Amino acid sequence: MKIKVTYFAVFREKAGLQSEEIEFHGLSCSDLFNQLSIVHAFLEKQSGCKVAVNDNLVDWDFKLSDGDDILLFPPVAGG
Amino acid sequence: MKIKVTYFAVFREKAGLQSEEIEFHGLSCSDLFNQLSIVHAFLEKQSGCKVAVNDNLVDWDFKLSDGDDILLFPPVAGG
Amino acid sequence: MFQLQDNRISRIDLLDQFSNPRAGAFITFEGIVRNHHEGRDVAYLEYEAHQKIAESEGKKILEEARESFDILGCYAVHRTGKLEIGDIAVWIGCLASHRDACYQANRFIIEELKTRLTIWKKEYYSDGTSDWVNCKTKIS
Amino acid sequence: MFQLQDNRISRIDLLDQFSNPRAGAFITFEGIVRNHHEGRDVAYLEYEAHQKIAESEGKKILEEARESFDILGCYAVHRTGKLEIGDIAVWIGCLASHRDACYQANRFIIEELKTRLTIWKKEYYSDGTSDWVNCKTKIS
Repeated sequence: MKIKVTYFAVFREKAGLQSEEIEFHGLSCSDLFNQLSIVHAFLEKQSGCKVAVNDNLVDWDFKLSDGDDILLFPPVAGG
Repeated sequence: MKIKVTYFAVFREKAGLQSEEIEFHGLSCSDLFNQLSIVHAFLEKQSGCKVAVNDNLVDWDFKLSDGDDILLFPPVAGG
Repeated sequence: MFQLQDNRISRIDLLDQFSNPRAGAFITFEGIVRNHHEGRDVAYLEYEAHQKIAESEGKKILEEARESFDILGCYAVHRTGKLEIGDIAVWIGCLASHRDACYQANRFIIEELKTRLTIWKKEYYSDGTSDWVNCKTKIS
Repeated sequence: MFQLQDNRISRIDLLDQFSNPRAGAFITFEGIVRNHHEGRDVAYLEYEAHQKIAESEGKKILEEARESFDILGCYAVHRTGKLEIGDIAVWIGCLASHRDACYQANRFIIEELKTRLTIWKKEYYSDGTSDWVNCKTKIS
């Protein structure tokens, strides 16, 4: 499937880009996170990060579909 | 001994006076409290009240001397 | 700094007391005159104080807060006299590098002020009666 | 009410939001930009946010506070963009009849905001380096 991934904060800086369209052969957001961590050398643990699909926060086992718009969030630091 | 007692808040209202000079034959502030509770029908427990002698807060077992200036405080309610 | 005052407490003026480049947290508590107490409608209230001892206890409480918690500063003001519904009865501000000490110090100060200041509160109810709060005697 | 804003947070304007004759306690928390973090001198910082999700999470947190604690109201504002030392990064105000619920709700809101808002903080140090806080990567 073809999906779009947008990066934030340290992920954007490490990936060296704001967003990209990629061909994805896994199932879940967790699979996507593992794949992108290798490609872009992210060191962050998945458990500390968040993911949104089509503007809604979802769990890591959420199943992706063709055309999904994914937001990849590194550990947050509000306040 | 002769001492002066000044009353505050509900004690002043119950005693019907702001202060009085009295002849005291006891020893401690505790003795004084018991005596005045009977005279003025104070119902307050000693443990919830405070006493000052010559403008310093003291414990109830503080020994009084002739000429002391006693302030008798009912339970406080700041805040 | 601790202070008793007979005139209205202005939070705006108090906020100006606080500024420190090391500060990461600033917490204020305001005790406000409510229109109800234990099911009764409160019209207004009056605080009576023994000023000298209340001020000395207030200063001690703030010193204890600075010794017990890792804060950069603290300040408290208590009203006396007649207060209307919505008036600020007590204002406490604490400044610290980190929020945990700041919350703890702020809470410590209000709990201590409530039990140690020589201040008494008389509530006047909308039915015309009045009562010394925390005293078991009702005065009509 | 929760709000993200790019311009300076004015505590004075925020205080006007709160008024209720049933209120006996009003507590504000301000998270302030410190000049130090883990031993390093901070010159300024920048908050990046995913605004839509941060606002939706912020609203949820305030709703949870109102459901969990006996409060009359709560309000929070978080800054985005570039902040100087001493600037207010986050402001939380809670109003309640009694102080215990008020302290608890205030503390709940800041703890939740810190872990749930899609906001990232980049600190710029006086030695010219910078760092995403809470991320283990240092960017010079």
